[in-house]
Amino acid sequence: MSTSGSMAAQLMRKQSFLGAAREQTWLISTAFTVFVLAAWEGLAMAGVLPEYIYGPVEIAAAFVALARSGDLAAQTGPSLYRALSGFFIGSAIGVMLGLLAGVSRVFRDLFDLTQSFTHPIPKIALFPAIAVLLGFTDKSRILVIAISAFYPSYLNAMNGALGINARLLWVARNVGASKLRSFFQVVVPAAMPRALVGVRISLMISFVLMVATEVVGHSNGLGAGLMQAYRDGEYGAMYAGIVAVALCGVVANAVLQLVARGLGVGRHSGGASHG
Amino acid sequence: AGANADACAAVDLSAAPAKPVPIRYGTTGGGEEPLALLWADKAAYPNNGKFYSLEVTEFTSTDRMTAFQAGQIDAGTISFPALVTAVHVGIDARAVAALIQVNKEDNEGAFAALDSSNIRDIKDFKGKKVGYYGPNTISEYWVKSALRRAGMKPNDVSFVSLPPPAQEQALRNGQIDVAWLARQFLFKATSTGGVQTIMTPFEATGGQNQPSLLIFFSPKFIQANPQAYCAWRKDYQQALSNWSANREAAYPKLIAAKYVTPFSAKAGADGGRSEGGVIPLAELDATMKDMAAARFMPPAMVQPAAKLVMPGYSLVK
Amino acid sequence: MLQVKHVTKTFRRGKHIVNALAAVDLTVSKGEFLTILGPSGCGKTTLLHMLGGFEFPTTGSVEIEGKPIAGPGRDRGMVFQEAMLFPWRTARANVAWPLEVAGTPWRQAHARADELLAMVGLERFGNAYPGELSGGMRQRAALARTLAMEPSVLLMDEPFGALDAQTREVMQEELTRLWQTSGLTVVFITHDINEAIFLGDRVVVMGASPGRVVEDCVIELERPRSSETKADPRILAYRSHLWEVLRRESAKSAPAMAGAGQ
Amino acid sequence: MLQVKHVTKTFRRGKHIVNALAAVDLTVSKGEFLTILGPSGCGKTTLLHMLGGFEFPTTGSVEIEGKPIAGPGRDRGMVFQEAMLFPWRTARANVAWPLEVAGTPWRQAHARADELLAMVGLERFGNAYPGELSGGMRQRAALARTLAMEPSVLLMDEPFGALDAQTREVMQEELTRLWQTSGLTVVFITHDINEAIFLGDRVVVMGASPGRVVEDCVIELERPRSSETKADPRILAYRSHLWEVLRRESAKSAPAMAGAGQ
Amino acid sequence: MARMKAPSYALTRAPQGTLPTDRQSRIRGAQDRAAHGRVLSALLLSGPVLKALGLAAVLGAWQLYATLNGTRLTPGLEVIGASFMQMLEDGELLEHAASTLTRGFAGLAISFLVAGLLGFIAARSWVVDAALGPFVTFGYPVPKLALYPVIILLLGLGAGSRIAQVALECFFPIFVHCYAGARAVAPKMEWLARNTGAGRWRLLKDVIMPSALPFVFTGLRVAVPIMLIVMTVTEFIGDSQGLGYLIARSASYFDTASAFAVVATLGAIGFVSDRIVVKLRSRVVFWEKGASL
Ligand SMILES: Nc1ncnc2c1ncn2[C@@H]1O[C@H](COP(=O)(O)OP(=O)(O)OP(=O)(O)O)[C@@H](O)[C@H]1O
Ligand SMILES: Nc1ncnc2c1ncn2[C@@H]1O[C@H](COP(=O)(O)OP(=O)(O)OP(=O)(O)O)[C@@H](O)[C@H]1O
Ligand SMILES: [Mg+2]
Ligand SMILES: [Mg+2]
Repeated sequence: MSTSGSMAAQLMRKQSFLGAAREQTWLISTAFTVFVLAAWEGLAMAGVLPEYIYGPVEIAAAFVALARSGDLAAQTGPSLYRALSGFFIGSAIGVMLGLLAGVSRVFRDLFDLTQSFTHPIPKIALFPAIAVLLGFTDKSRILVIAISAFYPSYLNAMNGALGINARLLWVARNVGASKLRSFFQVVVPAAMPRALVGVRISLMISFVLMVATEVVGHSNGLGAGLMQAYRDGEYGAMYAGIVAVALCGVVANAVLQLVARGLGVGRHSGGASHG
Repeated sequence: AGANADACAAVDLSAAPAKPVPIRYGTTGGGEEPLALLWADKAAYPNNGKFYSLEVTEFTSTDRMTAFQAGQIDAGTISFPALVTAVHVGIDARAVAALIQVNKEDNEGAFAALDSSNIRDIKDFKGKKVGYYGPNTISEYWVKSALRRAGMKPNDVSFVSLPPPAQEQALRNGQIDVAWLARQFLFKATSTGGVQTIMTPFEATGGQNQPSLLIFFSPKFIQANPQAYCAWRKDYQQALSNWSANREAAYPKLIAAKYVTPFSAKAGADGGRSEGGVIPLAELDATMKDMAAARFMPPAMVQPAAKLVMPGYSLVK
Repeated sequence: MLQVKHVTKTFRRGKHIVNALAAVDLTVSKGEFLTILGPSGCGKTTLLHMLGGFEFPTTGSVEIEGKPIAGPGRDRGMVFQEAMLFPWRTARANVAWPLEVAGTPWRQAHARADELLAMVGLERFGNAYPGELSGGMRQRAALARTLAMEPSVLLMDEPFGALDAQTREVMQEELTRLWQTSGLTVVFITHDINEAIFLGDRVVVMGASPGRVVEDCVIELERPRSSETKADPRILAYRSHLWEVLRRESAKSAPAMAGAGQ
Repeated sequence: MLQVKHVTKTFRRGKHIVNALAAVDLTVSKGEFLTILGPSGCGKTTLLHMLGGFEFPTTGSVEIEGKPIAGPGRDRGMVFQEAMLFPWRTARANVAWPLEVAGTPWRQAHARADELLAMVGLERFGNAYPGELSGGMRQRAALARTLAMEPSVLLMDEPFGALDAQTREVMQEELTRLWQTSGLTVVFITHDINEAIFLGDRVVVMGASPGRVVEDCVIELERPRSSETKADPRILAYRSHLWEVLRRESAKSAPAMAGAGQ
Repeated sequence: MARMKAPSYALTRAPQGTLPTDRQSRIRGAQDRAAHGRVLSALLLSGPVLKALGLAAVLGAWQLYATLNGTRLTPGLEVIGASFMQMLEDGELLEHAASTLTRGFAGLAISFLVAGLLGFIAARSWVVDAALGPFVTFGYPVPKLALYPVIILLLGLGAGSRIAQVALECFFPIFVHCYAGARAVAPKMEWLARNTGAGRWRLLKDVIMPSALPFVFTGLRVAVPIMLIVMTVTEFIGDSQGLGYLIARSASYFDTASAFAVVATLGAIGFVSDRIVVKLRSRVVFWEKGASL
C-alpha cells in the first residue's frame, strides 16, 4: 500500500510541480519510518525511556504473543463488528443528510442548531441513557459509535455541497432533471472529494468510540482487552491491544481508499467553483 | 416472622425447578474471590445450574447501578458509600451479604508513600496530593476519617482520582504523594521496593470494623424467586468458608477462569472477610456516623442500617 | 413566444446596488432566430438567464406563451457562457445525460450522444473528461449536450466564442440547418456582428449603463442563407448600421465609465 | 528570443495517448508580435503553456534566450483562456496582487491597479468580486492583472474572445500602444483572422491531428497601424490567404477526425 | 462627481430594505405560481423558525422519552434545569467550566499550530508527504485515548496531560483537513501564482490558504467538539477539576439530573463555539455561498 500517494489521491487531485517518482516516495517513506523506529528502539534499549514505555521490538513481541494466545482473534471480531457497523450507519446517514443540508436551506436550518448543540456532547456520557433503552449490549455501542461518526461526515458533506459551482445545478435544472436525480448525479459527485475527508474522520472516530464503549459496561473486544491489560498493569498486552486496534483502523482505511478510488474520486477535481 | 427471622429457613431446597432461575449479577472485578468461586469452581457448587444460574457481567461502578436501574441486572457488588447513596436517592437495592470486611487482619490494601518522601503518618498528609478511586468512594472516606482523627480538615489534602493500576506509577513519578494501593498493587509495589505502607483502612478509621464491599439484590427479585436466592446464598456461604479454609487450592481455579492473573494470585492472603458473609448492622451505623463526622457524607444521608438491608433474607447480625 | 416586459434587474453588492438591466422590453416570436449584440457587461447574460428561468427580474416580468417563467424547463435549452460540463463525466456521458434524465435507455442515449458529438466534430473525444478537452472542444460538447435535450427554445450565450473561423462556420451552418428543420426558437448572444446578421432573423443591440435595448433590426435576407449570402451587399449595410449603433453605445458608456464616482 | 525546437507533446488518457503536438518548430524574436491561428483543439494552448513553463514537452525543447524553460517566470506574463481570478479578492485586489508579490507597497499597488482597471474600462468595478463580473469583464481584469506584472514576454490565450467588437478594438489599440512603447514580445492566440493580421508582425497557423505549424506568414503592414490600416487592400490578400490555409487544415483534419480510431 | 446625467448604472448606496434579494424574488416567482396559501409555509420555512424547530424536536423527543420512561436515569428537562440552576448558584459550574475551557482551548491551539503547519507542508512537499505518510496512515486510526495512561505517566495528572491529550486527539482531524485543503487549489490558479513569481510564502498566504479555508473551517468545526469530548473523558480521572469531574462526581452520587445538566452545559459551550466558527466562516469564506437544488 502506497502511503502518501494514496493519501493524496483520495483527498484531491494531485497537481504538484515537483511530482516525485513512486520509488522515490517509497524510499523516503521507508527511510524515515525506519529512522524513527530505530531511534525509538535505541532510546528504549539505552534505558532512557521509563519502564512503561516499550520499544518497538518489545511491542512487536507482545503483539505476537497476544496473537499466539488466540485472544487477539477472539477480540478482533466483535470489535470490528461494532466499529464498522457504527461507522457505516453513522457516516452513510451523515453524508446523505449533509449533502441534503448543503443543497437545501430548509434542511440546513433544520439541523443547524441541533447539530451544533449535540455535536460537542460527549456521546459516551449518553451511553447510560442509551443503555437504558437498548441495554449494555452491542446495539447500544453501535448506536453510540454511529452517532459519533455521523458528525464529521455530515459537516464535510454539507460543506462539499455548499462549494458546488451553482451553474452546474443550473444545468441540471435546465435539463429538467428531477431533484432526486440532480442530487445523485450532480451534488453527490461534485461534493464527494470533500465528503470523503469527513468519512475518513468518521472512521477514525469510530475506532476511538469502539475503545471507549468497550470500556463501559461489560464487554469483550480489543478495547476491553487492552483496558483489562492496563488495569492489570500488563503493559505488553496493552500495547499489543493498541497495535491491534491501529492495524484494524489502517486496514479499514485502506479499504475505504480503494473504494474511493474505485468510485473515481480524485480523477477529476470535483465541482468546487473557483471564479 | 419479624425482621430477625431468617426467611430462607422456610424455603424448600429439596426439589429443583425444571429450569434454573437466572441471576444476572454485576461484578466490579476486584477482591471478590469467594464469589468468583461460584463459577470458577462450578463443580463444587451444584446449586449453580440447578436452582439458579449465575450470569456474571463486569461493570465499572456507576454503570452497574445504571444497569440495575434499567432492569438489566438483578444483583451485584456495591461499595458501602454507594449503597448508602443508592438507598438514599431511592434506588430499590438492598444489601444481603458482606463481601469484604475491613478488620485487623485485612490486607485488601493500604495507603502508601515513597520511602524517600518524609510522609510517615496522616499528619504529614497536609498539602499533599492523595490518590483515590474517585468522589464518593470508600477510599475517600478512609482518608477523610483519618484526617478528622488527626484534627485536620478534609481540604487539607488534594484528592487525585486514578484507576487502581495507575496509582503506583503515579506515586513513583511524583504525580501523587500518597497512593491507595489495592492488595495486588500493594504486593507489587512492596516487592519492587522503595514504597512503604502508611496506614491500612482499619487504622485510618480508628480501629473500626466495617464491611467495605457488599452484595446487593433487588428485593423484588428475591420475593419473586426466594428459592433461587436462598440456594445462591447457601452456595455463597459455602464458598466463603472454602475460601477461608484453603486459598491456595482456590487460586488455580480462579486463574483458569481468568478471574485473577497469576501475578495477583501471588499477592496472597486477604483476611478481610466477614464470618459467613454476615453484615454487622452495628458496624454500619457506627461507620455512617463517622462518615458524617468526617464530612465525607452529608448528615442527611445517615440512616438506620436496617434500612439498607433486605429484611428477612439478608445475612445480618 | 417569449416576452420580456419592462424588466429591470438590480444586483446587491454589499452596501451598493448594481443596475444591470433597466426597463427591457423584448418579444421573441415562435420559430424566430434572434441574435443579441451589446457591449461587455451590458446585461446580455443576465437577460438570457432570466429567459432560462435561472434568475428573476427585480421588477417586470418574463413570460413564455403568456405565462410567467417560474423556473428552468427542458423546453428552453441553455448553453452557458462557460461550458459547465460535469468534470466527473466523460464528454459522451455529459452529452448523454439529458437523455438519461428523460428516461432514454443507457445504450440508446450513448449512441445518440455519439451522433451529437460527431455533429460538433468531437467523435474521437467521447471518452475524454472535460479537463482533457481544449476550450473550444468544451464549448462544442456543451452545445451537443443542450441539443440532446431537444428543446423548443435554444438560449445560447456566446456559444462559438472560442471557435476558430472555420469550425465556427461549420457550426453556424449546422445550427441553421437544425433550426430550419425543427422549428426551434433561438436566442443567440454573440460579439461577432457578421455572425449576428448571418444567423439572425432579427438582431437586437443592447446598450449599457444601464442595460436596455437600443436597436431592434430585422434582417431581411432570404433563407436558406449560404456562403454566397455573405457577399450580399445588404449585409454590408446592416453591418455598418449595427456597428454604428454599437460604437455609439460604447462611446456613450465609455465617458460615463471614466467619470462616475463610486 | 523564444525558441520552440522540435517539440512534441503527448497526453496520456487512461490507456490511450493523445498526440497534441508533433514536431513544432518556432522562433519568436525579441520585441516581435506573433499571433497564432489554428483550428479548435490543435494544441495552441498547449504550446503557450509550454512557453509559460507550466507544461513540458514530451520530446524536444523550449528555450528562452538559449536556455531551456524550467518553469514559470515573472518575465513571461500569461493570460489564460479562462480568466482564473481569485474569487476571494476584489477585481482591484486581483490586479494589485502581482505588484504586492513584487513588494510594491500596498497603497501604491492599489493605485496602480486602479490605473490598469481604468485602462481596460473597469474603473467602476474595482470593488466587485469576480463572481459579480460579466464574462468579458473577467477577461479584461485578468489582462490587467497580467499587465501589472510588467513582463517582457506576454503570452495571451484568446484574451479578447469574450469582448464585443467595439471594446475589442479599444483593447487592441491599447495593447498595440503598450507593445510599441515598451518593447514587449507578444505571443497572441486568437480565432479572429483580422485581429491576427492587424496585431501581428507575423501570423503562424497551426494544423491539427497532430498539432504542428503549417504556415508562417510575415505581415508587412507599416506601424503604427490605425483604423485606416484596416482598409488596406493587402489585408484582404493576407486574409484570403490565411483563410485558405485554415480551411485546408480544417478540411484535412475533418476526415481524419472521422476516420481515426481511438 | 455628481454629473448632470449621472447614470443609474453607477454604484449607488442601496436604500435600506428596498431591494428584494434574489431569494425574495424567487419566492415571489413561486408566489406567482400559486397565488396564496404560501404565507404560512413561508413563515414556517424561514430560517430562525426552522432552526428553533430542529432543536425543539430533539428536546421534545427527550422530554417524551423521559416522561414515558420515567426512571431516574432519564430525567425530564425540568429536573435537569433545576439541577443546572442549583449548580450555577453554587458557582461550581462556572469554576469547573473555566478549568475545562482554558485547558481545552490551549490543547486545541497547540494542535492547530502543529497539525495545520504539518498538513500544509505535507500537502505541498512530496518529501515531507512521503516521510509523514506512514505515520498518518498508521497514526490516525489509533484511538489516542488508549494512550492516555502513557500520557499520564509522562506528564502527570494535571493540566499538562489533558492539554496533550486534546492536542493529540485533534491532531489528525486538523491535519487531514488542512492537507486536503492545501491540495484543493485549482491547478491553473497555482500556475498563475507561479507566473507572477510568487514565493512560497506568498503562494501559501494568498492562494493556498484562501483555497484551503473552507476545509480549515470544517476542520475547526470537527475539532472543537472532539476537544470537549476528550476533555470530559480525561477529567473523569485525575485532579478534581473540570466539567468531566463534575459529571463523574454526579454519577457517583447517582445524581443523573446533575450529570445531564453538565452534559447540557457542554452542549451549550460547544454550541457557542460552533456559532462563532460558523459566523467566522461566512465572513471569511464569503465567496462560497452555496447553491440550491
Ligand atoms: N451576481 C452578480 N452580482 C453583482 N453584479 C452582477 C452579478 N452578475 C452580474 N452582475 C453585473 O451585471 C452586469 C451585467 O452582467 P452580464 O453578465 O449580464 O453582462 P454581459 O452582457 O453578459 O457581458 P459579457 O459580454 O461580458 O459577458 C455587469 O455589470 C455585472 O457586473
Ligand atoms: N490534460 C490533458 N489530457 C489529455 N489531453 C489533453 C489535455 N490537455 C489537452 N489535451 C488535448 O490536447 C489537444 C490540444 O489541446 P489545446 O487545449 O492545446 O487545444 P487548443 O488549440 O488550445 O484548442 P482551442 O482553440 O479549442 O482552445 C486536444 O486534443 C486536447 O484534447
Ligand atoms: Mg455574458
Ligand atoms: Mg485553447
